[in-house]
Amino acid sequence: MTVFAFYLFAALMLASGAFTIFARNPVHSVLWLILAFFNAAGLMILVGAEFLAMLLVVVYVGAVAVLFLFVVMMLNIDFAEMRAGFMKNAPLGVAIAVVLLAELVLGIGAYRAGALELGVPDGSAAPLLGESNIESLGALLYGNYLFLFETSGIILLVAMIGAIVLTHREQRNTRGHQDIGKQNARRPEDATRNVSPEIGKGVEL
Amino acid sequence: MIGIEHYIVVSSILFVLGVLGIFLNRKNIIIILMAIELILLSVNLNLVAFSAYLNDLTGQIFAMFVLTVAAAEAAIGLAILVTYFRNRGTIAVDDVNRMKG
Amino acid sequence: MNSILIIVFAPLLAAIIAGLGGRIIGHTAAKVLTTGALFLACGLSWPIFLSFVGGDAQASVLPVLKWVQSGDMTFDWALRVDTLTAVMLVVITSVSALVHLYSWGYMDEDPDQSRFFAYLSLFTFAMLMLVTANNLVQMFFGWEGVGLASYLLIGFWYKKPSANAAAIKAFVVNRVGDLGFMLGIFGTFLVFQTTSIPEILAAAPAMQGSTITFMGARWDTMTILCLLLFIGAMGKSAQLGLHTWLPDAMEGPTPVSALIHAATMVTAGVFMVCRLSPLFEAAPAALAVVTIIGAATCLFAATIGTTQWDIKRVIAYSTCSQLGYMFFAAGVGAYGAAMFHLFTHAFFKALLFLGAGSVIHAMHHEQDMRYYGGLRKKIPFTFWAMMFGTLAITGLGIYDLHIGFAGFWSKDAILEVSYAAGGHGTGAFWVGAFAALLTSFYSWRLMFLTFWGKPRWIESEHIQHAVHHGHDEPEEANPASQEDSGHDVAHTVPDPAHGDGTGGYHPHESPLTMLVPLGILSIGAIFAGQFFAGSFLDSASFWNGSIAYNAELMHAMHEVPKWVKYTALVVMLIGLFLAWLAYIRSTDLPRKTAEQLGPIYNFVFNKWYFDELYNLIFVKPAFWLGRIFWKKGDEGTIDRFGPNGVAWVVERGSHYAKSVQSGYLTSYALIMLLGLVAAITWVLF
Amino acid sequence: MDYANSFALVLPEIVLALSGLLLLLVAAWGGDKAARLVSIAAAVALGGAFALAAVAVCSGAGGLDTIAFAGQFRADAFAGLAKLMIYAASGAALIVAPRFFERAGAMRAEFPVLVLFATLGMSIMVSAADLMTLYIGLELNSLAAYVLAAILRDDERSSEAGLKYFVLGGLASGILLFGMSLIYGFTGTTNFAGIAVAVSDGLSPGQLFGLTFVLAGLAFKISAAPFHMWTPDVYEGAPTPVTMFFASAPKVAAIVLLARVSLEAFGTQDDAWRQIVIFAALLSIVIGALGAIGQQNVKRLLAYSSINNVGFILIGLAAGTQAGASAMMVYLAIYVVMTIGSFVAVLLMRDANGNQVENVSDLAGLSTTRPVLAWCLLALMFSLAGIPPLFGFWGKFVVFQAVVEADLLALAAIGIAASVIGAFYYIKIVKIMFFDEAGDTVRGAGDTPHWSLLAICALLVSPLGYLLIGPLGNLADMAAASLAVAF
Amino acid sequence: MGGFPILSVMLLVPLLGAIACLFLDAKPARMVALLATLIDLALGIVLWANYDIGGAQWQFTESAGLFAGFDYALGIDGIALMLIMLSVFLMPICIGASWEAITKRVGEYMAAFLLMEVLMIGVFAAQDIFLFYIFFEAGLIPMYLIIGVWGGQNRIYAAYKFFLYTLLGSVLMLIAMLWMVNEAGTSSIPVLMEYDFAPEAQTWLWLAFFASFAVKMPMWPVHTWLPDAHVQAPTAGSVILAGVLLKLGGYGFIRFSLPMFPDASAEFGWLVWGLSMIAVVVTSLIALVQADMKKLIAYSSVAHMAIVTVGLFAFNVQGLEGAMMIMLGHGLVSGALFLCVGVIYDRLHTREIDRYGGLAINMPAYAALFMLFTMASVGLPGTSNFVGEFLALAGIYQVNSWVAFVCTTGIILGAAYMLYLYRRVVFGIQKNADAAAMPDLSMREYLLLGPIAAAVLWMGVYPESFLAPMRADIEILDTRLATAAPESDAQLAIGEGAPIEEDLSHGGAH
Repeated sequence: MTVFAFYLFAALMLASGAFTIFARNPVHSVLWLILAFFNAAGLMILVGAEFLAMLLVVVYVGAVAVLFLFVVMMLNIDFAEMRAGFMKNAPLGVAIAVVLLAELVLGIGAYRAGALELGVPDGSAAPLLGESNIESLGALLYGNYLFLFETSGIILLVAMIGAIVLTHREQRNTRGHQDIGKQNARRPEDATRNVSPEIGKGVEL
Repeated sequence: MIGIEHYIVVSSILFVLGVLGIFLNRKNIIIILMAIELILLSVNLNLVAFSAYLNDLTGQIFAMFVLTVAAAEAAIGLAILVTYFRNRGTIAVDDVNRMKG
Repeated sequence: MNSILIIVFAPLLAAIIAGLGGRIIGHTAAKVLTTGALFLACGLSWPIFLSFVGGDAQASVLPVLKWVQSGDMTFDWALRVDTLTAVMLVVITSVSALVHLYSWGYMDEDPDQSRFFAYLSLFTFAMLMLVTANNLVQMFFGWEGVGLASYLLIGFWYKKPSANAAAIKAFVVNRVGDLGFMLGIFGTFLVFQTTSIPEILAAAPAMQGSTITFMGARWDTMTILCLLLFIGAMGKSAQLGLHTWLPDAMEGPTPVSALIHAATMVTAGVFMVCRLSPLFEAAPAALAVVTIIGAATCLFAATIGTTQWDIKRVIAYSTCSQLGYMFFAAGVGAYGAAMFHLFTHAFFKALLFLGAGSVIHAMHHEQDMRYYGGLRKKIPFTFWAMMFGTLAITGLGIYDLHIGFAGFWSKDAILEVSYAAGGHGTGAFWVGAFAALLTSFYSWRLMFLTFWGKPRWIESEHIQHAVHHGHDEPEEANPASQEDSGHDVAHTVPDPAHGDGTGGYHPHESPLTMLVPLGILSIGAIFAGQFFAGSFLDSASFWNGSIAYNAELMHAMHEVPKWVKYTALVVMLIGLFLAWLAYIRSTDLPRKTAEQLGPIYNFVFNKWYFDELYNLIFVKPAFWLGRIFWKKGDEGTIDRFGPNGVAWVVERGSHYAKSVQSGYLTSYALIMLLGLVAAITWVLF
Repeated sequence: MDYANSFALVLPEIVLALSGLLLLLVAAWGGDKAARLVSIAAAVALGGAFALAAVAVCSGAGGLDTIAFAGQFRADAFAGLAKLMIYAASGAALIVAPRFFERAGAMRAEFPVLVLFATLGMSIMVSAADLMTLYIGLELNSLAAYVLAAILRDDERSSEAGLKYFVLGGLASGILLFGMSLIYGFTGTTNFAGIAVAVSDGLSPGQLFGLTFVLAGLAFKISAAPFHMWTPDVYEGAPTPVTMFFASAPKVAAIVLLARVSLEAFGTQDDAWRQIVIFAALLSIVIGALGAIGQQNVKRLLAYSSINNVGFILIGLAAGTQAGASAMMVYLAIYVVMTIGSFVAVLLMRDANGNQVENVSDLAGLSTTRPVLAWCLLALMFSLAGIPPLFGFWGKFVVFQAVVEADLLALAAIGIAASVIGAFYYIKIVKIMFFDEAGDTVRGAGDTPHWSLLAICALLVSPLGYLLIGPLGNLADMAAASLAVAF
Repeated sequence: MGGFPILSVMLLVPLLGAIACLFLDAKPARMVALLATLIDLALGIVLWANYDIGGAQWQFTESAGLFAGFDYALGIDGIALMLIMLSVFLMPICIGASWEAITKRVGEYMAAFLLMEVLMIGVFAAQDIFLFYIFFEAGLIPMYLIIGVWGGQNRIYAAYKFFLYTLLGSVLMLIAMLWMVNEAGTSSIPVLMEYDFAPEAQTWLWLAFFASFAVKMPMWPVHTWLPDAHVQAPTAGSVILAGVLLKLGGYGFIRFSLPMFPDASAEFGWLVWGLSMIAVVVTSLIALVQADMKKLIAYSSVAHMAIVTVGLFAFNVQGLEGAMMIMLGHGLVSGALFLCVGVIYDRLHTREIDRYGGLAINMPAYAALFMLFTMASVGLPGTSNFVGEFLALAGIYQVNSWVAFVCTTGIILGAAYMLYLYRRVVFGIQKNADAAAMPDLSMREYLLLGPIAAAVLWMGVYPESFLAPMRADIEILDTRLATAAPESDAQLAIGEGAPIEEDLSHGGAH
């Protein structure tokens, strides 16, 4: 059963991953990405990391993927116009990617079941006996990893500042900044522009 | 439980898929951002799988941090993308080519 | 004997003052100073020489200044005086003093006189340093010093391209000899660990039979050393192969030719061989080479002398030829005879040159004998001086009466001694005898063409120039080549249509300052042999160990058959007769003979094509190679593949680096991935 | 876990974080008008952190006392010295930034805050003793850096720079993370000390892969070839003060981090990483030199120059010895000074309208129009080229000394020969300034902070800098000694 | 001299002068530069006068721990003394030569020259191998500027070529130095000179040093930077380049390669000989066909320097002393020749030989001095170059007669190209009116050329003044080389006819 579930989730995940990349429409890509995340969450549950799996769904699907979707919509790009081809030296790229994969799989030795020798943890971060995954994680996160936890908060803060700095525009001139001279100097021919956009194409701002 | 090798192989494939996604498409940059998310997903999968097989929670903690950072990264990436789009009116990969040499 | 200091350095001092201060003190002061210094030196030299003749003087060395001390190699400035030096001292100072005096008249019109006199005195100093050297390096100093002075004096009229070319040629050809000389000195030092001449000479016999490797081949030590040194002597003494500079050197003012290229410098090679005679004695093979080269030069130069038209060139080839005599005398071991000929030759050859100069002076710098003729009556003093000189060089004298001109004594002695020596000497004797015939022929040819016959002056450009533009034009006014202008034999016949052939020109006898030296040298040419034959040839005590004196050989010389003793006289008379026949009796004869001989005549007339040959195998290839090495080597190869090549590669690399930096995100990512895969592959395998 | 001790050890970081948060509030309320004030305050905060770090460095802190948060963090002298450089470089960036942004009409109060947070990230990076700390620090720095690169949001080139930096940075951190996950899986720990124990008997293939991926990820951050591709574009596009910041502080942080990973975690397996480091080093030297030749943009040229210099620093790392680590630190210190000096000089190049001049050809005849600037740049260029008696030579000297001591003679020979190619473009700048006819483009005046910075840098790279060899060498030696490695 | 740090003062004076010049206008800058160089000359004379011949090997030593990693250690032996004298002697002359020729950016020019002087003295006085390297390399910077800013038409190519060529040559040396210091545990040159490196290490160390010194020297085939640099540099730049900078290569050989790696030096003797032989012949022939005066003299320098190298690698006293003497003599003579070119270049602004001719008519004093230097360059006995060339060639002859022969051909070719040059420039008719109108030497030019002329003759007539201080040092070096020195190829074998005893007794008698 577990094996079947694993293969199902894995296959679905890889397939959605591939479609994410190769989909023509970015909106489709985002949806494929969401599917990939769900399957990954499934794979995590299979190994007993239920908190992480939930987190993945909540954070990624709930926040990140939606953010993507939002931006895709907001940018209002004419996707039909976008070139759909691959880069010129795609064969080389694919070949290298295949080599990388082969080296990873063969080099590490993951193709032979049971042959891998994993490391031996010192046990300091072992799951607490009898406690749930989430409790064990919480104890670690607010204990040992306090410093990193706090720092990752700062990372989120930086992301916030960054997003604001880059995208937020203060509407300064809308209120209390009337410039009479400028208004008088304004002429219709400067201010208006006749455009006749093709069908399906947005107006260039 | 299924062998760890399976997880490694799966996450490796996902990783390579993500990498391919970055350099194989010339459609638009959002796809590239998603490909990066795929790479991070493969890492997370790896970390969680190792964590489980090692019976050690460090990997899961790590994965949480990766998740956090990935979210931040997505926010900043999209913000930069928006700025770029405002300036150039395009997000086609091949158009990001003003500076070279 | 500190007078030697004055003898050597007075000319130097005079040269420096006249040379650097010539402008300030004026021509006359410069002339007086230099000439005075030379007469002083001359006056001090003769007592030294006479004291050696008298047998009451010993060799001495006067140290002057430390020069170089480098490890085992030490050589200092020092003045050595022995018999050999004394002989040279009188020759040098006497001829030099007379030439200085002569130049007062000869160079009277020249604006650069003080420079000229400075050079002359500088030359004298260098020559004196050469002959007083106690070590090989100082000798080399003098050797190069005279070379420098010779270069400066040949090129004295620096506006003339031919003079400049001749000057460079003289210097460079001499340097070829110097290469040998220097290697010889190095070799000597290597073998004997000293450069001191007496020490070398003393150690030389012990080295006989030893062997040494030189340039990859095994040699007899003494042979190779002597040969190397002899190459130096060949250069300076214009022996066959390295003689080409001497005729060209006639581009210099005539007094220079008399002093340097007849009496003194060119004999330095002979002097060197004699100075090192014990060394050469230890190397019979080298001596054989000296003999052969000497004899060959003797003959070769004499043949060319018979065909030349330029009066100075005839005398120059004559000098070359006479030097050959000296060398083969030395080659057979008769160093005394060689030195004796050097001694007498200095007088009569200087006389001939100065006489020629007087003729040239009279003929307004025309040097081509085809445009002379009938000068006997116009310039009688010069004529007689030349006559004595000719008699001396041709060696007129009667053995049994023990009278004769200077050349008779020395040349006869050389012929006899070479016959007596046997071996190579016998061959040298026959060559020498034949050369004596040629000597007689060309000498009398010169006399007849110049002084007899009818004037043929009208065809000379110089004369025409003088007639039309007056007499006072400075000498260098015409920079055109003064070398014999035509190879066309037909031109030699004077055209009777031009009246008396004088073209309205009236030659004048030279001023007294020129005639006095002629007179004094005439005395030398007549009597030098008579007076000093005994000392030079037969007195071991006279030489007193300063040369390798072979008493047995000298004895054998006197014992040669009578016919040998008369050979010289006979061939002289034949030569005289032939010259008379060709240039007085039937003046058509030379042209006909030349036409008949055709290629042979041309071969000889063109100086055996040595210049052309050297031009072809040395000069032109040098320039060609230089250009190849420069354009194809330095620029075409080293720079092209070196710095410029690297620059090109870097530039290409830079180009590629920039084209890889395409600006495309995807290719950047691809390259990162490539790097990753490469790294993995690397660590994996 | 002794929190008190741990917090004492991260005092500089705490100062940075708190002042960052505080200044963010100021910025939020004060708006962009407070930008100058915030900048000054941020610089002061950096000064405070600098002083705190200096104490740790001067005491030569090392050993177990420096470990904080259960081995995730090490505040040893090695990190301390790096922090000093980082704080100084960040401070310099803050000093020159206001004038630049005011000119461009884009001075944001958030800028100093972002710089502070980026500095905090670097500060954590250099102290990282755990893969997670490494990652968090790196990302904190990177995310701030992405924003900084694109901060001139109305400028096409700036946003393109941000975009490229971000995408490639994302890929690089993906690679890095994948490597870290492998290391974690095959050693069972993320702690450097733990890893060192786990790999002491040799590397399994999984560990080897992990190491390679991690090195590749870090190589991106230090812009070592072939992971340097972003550098020229980002350096050109980013605002000049930001470029100056990128070229100095994060390089120090990433290199120190690389050294820590290589030496502390994988010190026993130096054969495994040395080859890669050497390869990257030589390639960086060559690519940096080749790429710089023919550049028309000064910033782009300096970008290639930084790639070139990173190559030399990596050579020091390749030695794998304490002397090598020490040499690396000396080189870094000199490099930071030279870089800051060069960029300040670039910032001083303004045309008559006060606009930034970035074209190399505009420097023509600078020596006659602006002699002081030209002579300072001359000193900096020859110093970057490593020609004695300028101080830049000393950096190369110590690095090659270390390599020679480690008996890597071939590396030393190739490296130093390749440095000659690099000299070409530095002397080309000198040629343009001194030999060419004056173009009279550069004429704008600078202000006191710029000139003082330039003067300090020029004096430091001048032969007078040699007087600092002793103290600098001591600090670097202490720093190298404090690494948890038995060399 | 007690504790007076005269060497440091000699470094400091021009350094301060250089800094002052940077901030001064043309006129005061010239005065300051002249003053500084003259003070250094005076100090140099004091140095020479106080040098104790036969005293300690290293004199006037100073040491200060100014820097960590290497010592600020100065000190000189006779060899260094002579080369320092050469530098301080030529320096005022260079300043004088630039007095009127340089009109733009005079202050910077003078500063560059004074800096050069500091670095040259530093190179010769350095007792620490790294200090030496710093001075050695640093010279590139001022020279690069001198060529590039004040040079001729094609100055930029020449400046690049000079800089990169010599830089590439010397960086490998640094690696070797680092290794040596690591191996020997000291960076003190005197100690390293006595340190015995393993023979196999010597091989590559020698090659690394050779790369540097061969370029600096310059030896064929890495000489091509020299003609370009010489031609493009201003007169004084050429003087200093030919006069002193080329000697750095020779000094390097004599100070480093030979004493530190005697075995490798002997092992690579053939290489040096071979390159030198090629250089003598090839560059002499190239000099023959040059149309540019400076290029001709530049090529002649390459040929002369080849004789220096054979002298050095003759491994005997004559060779070494000869090499030193050529370096000194060539420093004076080539410097003087470049000045001679500069004199007429200042008047006509061309270096093309064909544009001149007949200068003896309007410039007799110039012609005389030019002749003297030409003859000195040709190696006429009585001038400086003869002593050196003679000794060097005598030295090599004792080792290998082939090399000696080929190198001695240089005296023929040298005479040919120099006299050919002289003839075309000074002799002949006045082809060009402008050349014919040039005035003779000015008082300033007399003051430049006169002292060199005097020195050239002094060195030729009484070289003992110059040989004596070096004698002991060369002796030490010779002893050091004794074991490694190659066999003579002469293999003198005493013949049967003359027993050895007799030979010995003869030798003893004298």
